Amino acid sequence: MNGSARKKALLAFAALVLLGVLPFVVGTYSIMLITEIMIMGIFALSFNLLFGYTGLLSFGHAAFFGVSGYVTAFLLIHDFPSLLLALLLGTLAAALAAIVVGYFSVRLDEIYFAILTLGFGMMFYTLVHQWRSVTGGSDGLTGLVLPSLGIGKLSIDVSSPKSFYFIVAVFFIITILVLLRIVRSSFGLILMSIRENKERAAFTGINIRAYRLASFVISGFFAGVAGGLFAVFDRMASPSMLHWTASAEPVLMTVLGGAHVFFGPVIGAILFFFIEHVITKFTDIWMIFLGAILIPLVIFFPDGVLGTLMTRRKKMREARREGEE
Amino acid sequence: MKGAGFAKRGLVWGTLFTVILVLSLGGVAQAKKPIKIGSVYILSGFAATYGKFAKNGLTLAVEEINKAGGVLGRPFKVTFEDSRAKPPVALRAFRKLVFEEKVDALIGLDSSGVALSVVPVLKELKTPLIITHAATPDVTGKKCNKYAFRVSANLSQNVQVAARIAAKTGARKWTTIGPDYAFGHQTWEYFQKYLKKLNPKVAFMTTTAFPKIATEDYTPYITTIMNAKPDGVIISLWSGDLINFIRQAKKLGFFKGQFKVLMTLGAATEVLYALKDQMPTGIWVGTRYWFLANNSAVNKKFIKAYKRKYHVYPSYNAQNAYAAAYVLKAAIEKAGKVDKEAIVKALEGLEIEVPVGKIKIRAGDHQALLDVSWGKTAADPKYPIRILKPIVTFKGSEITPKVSETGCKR
Amino acid sequence: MSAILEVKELTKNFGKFQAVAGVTLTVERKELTSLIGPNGAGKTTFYNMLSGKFPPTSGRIIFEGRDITGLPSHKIARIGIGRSFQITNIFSQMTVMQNILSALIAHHKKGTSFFSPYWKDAGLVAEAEKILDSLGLLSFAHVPTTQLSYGDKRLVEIGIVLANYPRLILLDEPTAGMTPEETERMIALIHRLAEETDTTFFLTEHDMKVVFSVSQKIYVLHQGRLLAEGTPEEIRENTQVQEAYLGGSVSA
Amino acid sequence: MSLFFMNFLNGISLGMLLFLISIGLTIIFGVLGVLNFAHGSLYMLGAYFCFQIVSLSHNFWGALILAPVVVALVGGVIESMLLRPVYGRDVSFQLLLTFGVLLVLDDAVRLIWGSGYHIVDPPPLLNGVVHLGGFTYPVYSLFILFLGPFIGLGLWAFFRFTLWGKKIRASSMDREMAAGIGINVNHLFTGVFMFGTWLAGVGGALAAPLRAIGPSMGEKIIIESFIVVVIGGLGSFPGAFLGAMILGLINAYGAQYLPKATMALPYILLAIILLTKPRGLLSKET
Repeated sequence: MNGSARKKALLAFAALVLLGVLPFVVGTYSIMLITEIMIMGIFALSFNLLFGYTGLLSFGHAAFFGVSGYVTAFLLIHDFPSLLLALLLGTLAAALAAIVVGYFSVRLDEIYFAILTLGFGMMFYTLVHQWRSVTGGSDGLTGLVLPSLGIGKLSIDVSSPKSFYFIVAVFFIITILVLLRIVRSSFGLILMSIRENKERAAFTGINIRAYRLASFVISGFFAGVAGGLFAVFDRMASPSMLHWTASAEPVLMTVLGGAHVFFGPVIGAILFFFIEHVITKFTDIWMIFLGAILIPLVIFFPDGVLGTLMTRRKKMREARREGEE
Repeated sequence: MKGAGFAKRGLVWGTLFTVILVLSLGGVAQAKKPIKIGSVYILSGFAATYGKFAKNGLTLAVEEINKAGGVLGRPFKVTFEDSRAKPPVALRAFRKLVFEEKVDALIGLDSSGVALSVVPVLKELKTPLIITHAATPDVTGKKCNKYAFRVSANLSQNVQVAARIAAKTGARKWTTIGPDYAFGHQTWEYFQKYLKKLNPKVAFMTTTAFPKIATEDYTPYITTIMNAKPDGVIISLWSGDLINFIRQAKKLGFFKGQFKVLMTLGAATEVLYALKDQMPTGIWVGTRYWFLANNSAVNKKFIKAYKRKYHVYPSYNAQNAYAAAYVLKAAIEKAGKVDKEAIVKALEGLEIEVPVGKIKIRAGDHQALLDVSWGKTAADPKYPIRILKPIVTFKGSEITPKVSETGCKR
Repeated sequence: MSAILEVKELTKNFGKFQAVAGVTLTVERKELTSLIGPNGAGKTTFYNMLSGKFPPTSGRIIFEGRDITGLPSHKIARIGIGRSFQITNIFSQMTVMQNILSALIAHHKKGTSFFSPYWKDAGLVAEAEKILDSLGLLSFAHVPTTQLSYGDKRLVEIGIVLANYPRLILLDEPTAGMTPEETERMIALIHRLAEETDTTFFLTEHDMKVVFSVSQKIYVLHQGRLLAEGTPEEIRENTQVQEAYLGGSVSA
Repeated sequence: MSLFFMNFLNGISLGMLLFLISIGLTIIFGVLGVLNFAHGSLYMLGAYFCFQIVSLSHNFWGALILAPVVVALVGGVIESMLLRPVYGRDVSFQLLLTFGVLLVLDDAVRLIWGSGYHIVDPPPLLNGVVHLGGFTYPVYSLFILFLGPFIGLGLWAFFRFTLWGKKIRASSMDREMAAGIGINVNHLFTGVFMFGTWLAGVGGALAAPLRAIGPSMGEKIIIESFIVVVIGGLGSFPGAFLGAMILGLINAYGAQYLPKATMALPYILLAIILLTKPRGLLSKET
C-alpha cells in the first residue's frame, strides 16, 4: 500500500516536472499542441465524470463547452477587462445551462439519455448559429482581444503561446485535483453505485435524479472551463464548438483512453491528437486512417488503452505472485 | 489496333521520360532551399471538391513556376492541410504551417466562417495570407489586417454585378433562396442595398427561403417560393446544395420562366460537371472566374495546361488558387527577397495579369480589383458542360466599393 | 403488538390485466410474516408497490401510521423500509466494503461530501466492518463482488439493506437459487437478525420449507387476491390454498 | 392545388425515404442491440453503387436491384469481422466502432469516386412530371411515395408470416431464448445486419436520382434517422414509420410556416417526445 502510494507520488512529481520543462525544450507549435491537448483533456475529464463515474453517456456535452466559449468570447470582444473573470462567467453560464439541460435529461437512461442530450446540444448549436445579432451566426465571434490576466498588478501577456501554456496547465492541474477528489469522495462513491445499479441505489435511499443532476452540473462546469480556455486559445467562438461532432470528441478520447480509469480521458486526448497529427502530416485522407486505427483499438482494448494496459499489468502481477506462492 | 498499342507505349515512355526529367530538375532545384507555401482548403466532407480544384490549380501553378526556374532561383514547395470547414481545425493547421513547417506565405480558405476566424490571428502568425475563395466582405473590410490579402472576387463585388443584371431584367418583386448562414443572408442584404440604389422602385418580398446547409430535400422551399409568385429570385446556394436544389427545382417547374432566376455562384464547374445537361439554360449565373470569359494568352495557356493535367476545365476555385501562386511569385520578385514583411509590402498595390484578367491588389484594404463576369447558361455541343452565352463582364474598378466604404481601418 | 405496516385495498392494473386486486393485510411489529403464492400470483408486484418502484392504481399503504402510498423508492427507503430482490441486486463492479459504504453514506446523508474521501471516515468504515462481521463477510471486505460466490452475493445484498437500518425489511425470495447449505445459512441469519435487531421481516418465498420454518404469520396470494391468512399450521391445513398450488400438498 | 397540400406531398415523400433508411437502423437495433453509426454511410454507398452501375449499364432498375445487394455484402463483412467481437460490451463501444466504420467508408468513397458530385437520372418511365393544379410534381417523387408503404407492407408480411421473420422477431424479444430454441445466433445476427444494411442500400439507390451524390452525404441523414427511430420507439416498426412521417412533415411545413426555426424543430420535437414518452411514441416497453 505504502509502496504504491510512494510510486504514485513519484509519478505525479515526474509528470509535473515534465509539464514544467516541456515548453522550454519543444517548438512553438508543440507548445500549442500540448496546450490544446490539456484543454481537450479537461473537456474529456469533465465528460468522464458523467460517463465513467455516473454511467451516463452524454452526446451533447459540446453545448456546455460552447456556451462557455461564447460567453467568454462575447465578453472579451466587448473589451471586458479581466480574462479570469470572463472565464469564470463563461464557466458559470455553462453550469447554468447544465442545470437546465440536466434537469430534464437525467430522467432518462442509456441510449435515450444520449439521444436527448444530443438533441439539447443541437438546440444550443442552432441557437448560436441563428442568433446573428449576438453570436455572429455562422461566422461566430472572432478576433478576441486578450486583456491581461487580471490578477492584481501581475500582467502576463496571454497571447504568447508559452504563457498561455502555463495558464492552461494551472487550470489542467486544478481540474485534475478537484475531479480526483470528487470521484474519491463519498459523493463519488454514490455516483459509482448509481452507475453500477440504479435500482439498488434507489432502494438504498439515494435520490438518483438529484445525484445525477449534481454530477451533470459539475461535469458541465468543467466542460465550461475547457470551453472558455478554448475560445481564448483560438481567439474565437464558432458554432462548430457546439456541433454534435464536437460532442463526439470527448467520447472518442474517453473510450480510447479508458472510461474506468481516472486518467483514461487524458491519455485518450494525447493519443487522439498524436494519431491525428501524424496522419495529417502525410496524407489528407486522414479519416480512413483514423478509422482504421480506431477500429482495432476498440476491438482489442476493451477498457481503453490505459485501462486495458493497467488491467493486464495487474493480472500479470497477480500471476507472478501466485507463482511465488 | 497496332497503332493504338504503339501510341499507348509511346505515352508510357513519354510519361516516364517526363517524370525522370521533372525529378532530375527537381533534384537540381532541391539544391536550393525551397520557398515554403502553406495551403489550407476544405479537403474532406461535403465541399471537398472545391478544395480539390483549388489544390489542383495551386499544384499546377507551382509546377509551372518551378519548371521555369522558380522564384529568385528557388522553387516553391506547398504543404496542404485540410480545414474540414471548421474554424478551430483551420486555425490549428495555420499554426502548424507557420510554427512547425515554417512556411513563408499562406494561400487558401474556402469558408467565410473559417476566414473570419483565422484572419485576426494572422497578426500573431505574422505571415501573409492570400485568400482565394472565402467571399465574406469583412476580411478585407471590418476585419481587414496587414497580413490578409484576397485575389478572388468577394461577395460585395459579385452581388454588385448581380444587382446590375437584376436591374436590367425589369423584374420588380424579388426574393431569395440561400443557404442559412452568413453567406446566404449577407448576399440577400447586399443585393437589396445595391438593387434599391439602382432602381428604387423594386420591392423585396418577406417570403424568403434559407434552407440549412446540406439540406437534402428542397422541395418545400421551392414550392413555397414559387407559390409566393415573385418576379425574380436570387439564389446563393453553392456546392452539392446547389445541385440538389437545381434538380429538384427543375422538376417542379421552377425554371419555366415565370420569374427571372439569378444564381450568384451558378457558374462553378464543380457544379456544372455534375449536372451536365441537367443544368437549365437561359439562367443568369455568376462566378468569380469563367474560363471562356476572356481570350488572353495567359488564360489560354492556363486552360490548356489545366485540361491536359486534370482532364476537365478549370473552375473559379482552381483559377484563384493558380493565380495566387503567381501573385506570390510576383510579390517575392518585387520584394527581391523571401521575407514575410517584405512580401506584405510588395503585395500592396501589386498589379499582375492572371487568367481571370489584369488584377490589382488595393493597398488600402488588400482586396484585388478584378473583372467579374456573369452570363446566361447555354448549351454548346463543343463542351461537355453548360457554358455561358452571352457573357457580360464588369470592370473591377466599377463594382468594388471604395476603401472608405469597406470599413477597413488599419 | 402494534402494526408496523397496514395495506388497504391495494390494487395494480397493467392495462386490462389486474396484477394485484384489492389486497388488505397487516404486518405486526416483530412478527416474521410471509407472503406466498404460486408463480404469477402478484407477489413481486405487491412488493414493488410497497417499496415504491411504481405507484399502486388504488389503495393505501400505511407504514408506522404514516401514509407512504406512491412515494418514490428513495424516500420509502429513507423512511425505514429496506428490500432485497429476487435476482441479486448489488453494486457489481465495486468491492464488498464499497457496497456497504454506499448504503451507509446514503443512510447518514453524507453523500454531499464532495471532497472528503470516504475511506478516511473512520466511523463509517468501523460501522461497515461491524455489519460485514455480522454477516461473516469481513474477510472479503476488499474483494470485488464479482469474485464472490452466489450465496455471498446475496449476503452482500442483505448487508446493503441492513446498512440503512430499516425497521421493516422486505425479502423477495431470499433463498432463490441457493444450495441447501446456503439456504440453511440464510434461514439462520434471518432468525438471528430477527432476534438481535428491532427489525421486522416480511418475506415472499417459493421454498415452503423455508416459509414454514421461519414464519409466524402467512398470507397467501392467488391471482392477485388474498386467498388466506393465518399461522403456518392454519395455512398448511387450508384446502383452498392446497388447491391453488395445483391441487398439490403445500408442504411438498 | 394549395401550397398546404403540396407541402404535404413533399413531407410524406421525404418521410418515405427516411422510413426506408430508419427501418434498417431500427431492425438492427432491435435484434443486435447496436445503434449503427455507419448506417448513413451505407446509405451513401447505396447511392454511389447505384451511380456506378447506372453509368456502366445505363439501367436504373438493374442498379436498384444490384446496388443494395452489394451494400448488404459490405454490411456482412462489417458485422462478422468488426462488430462481432464487441457484442455484449457497453453501447458506447459499438457507437465508437461504427463511427470508425463511418470514417473509413466516407474516405473510401472519396478515394474511389473522387471528391466531386455525381448525379443519376431517374429511369425514363419515371422521369416526367404530373400536373397537380398550379404545380408540377415529379413522377419519381410519387413513385417513392407509393413504394414506401409497399416496402413497409412487404416487410410487415415478412416478419409476420415467414419463418425467418418469426425467428428475427423472436430473437429481438429474447436473445437467449432464441439460442435456446436452436437458432444460430451468429448467422441470425449477420443475416439481420445484412438485411438492415440492404435496406439502407435500397434507400441510397432510391435517393440517387433525387440527391447530389457526394462525400459525407451519409452524415446528414444519420442524425435524422436516429431522431426518427427514437421518437418512434427504438426497435418498433410502425414507430419508424410514424417517426419518419412526422419528421418529413415537420421539414415541409417548417419551411413554409417557421422558416427561421426549421433547423431546431427536429430537436425540439425529439426533446418533447422523449420527455413525455421516454421510450418513444410506439414502443413495446412501458
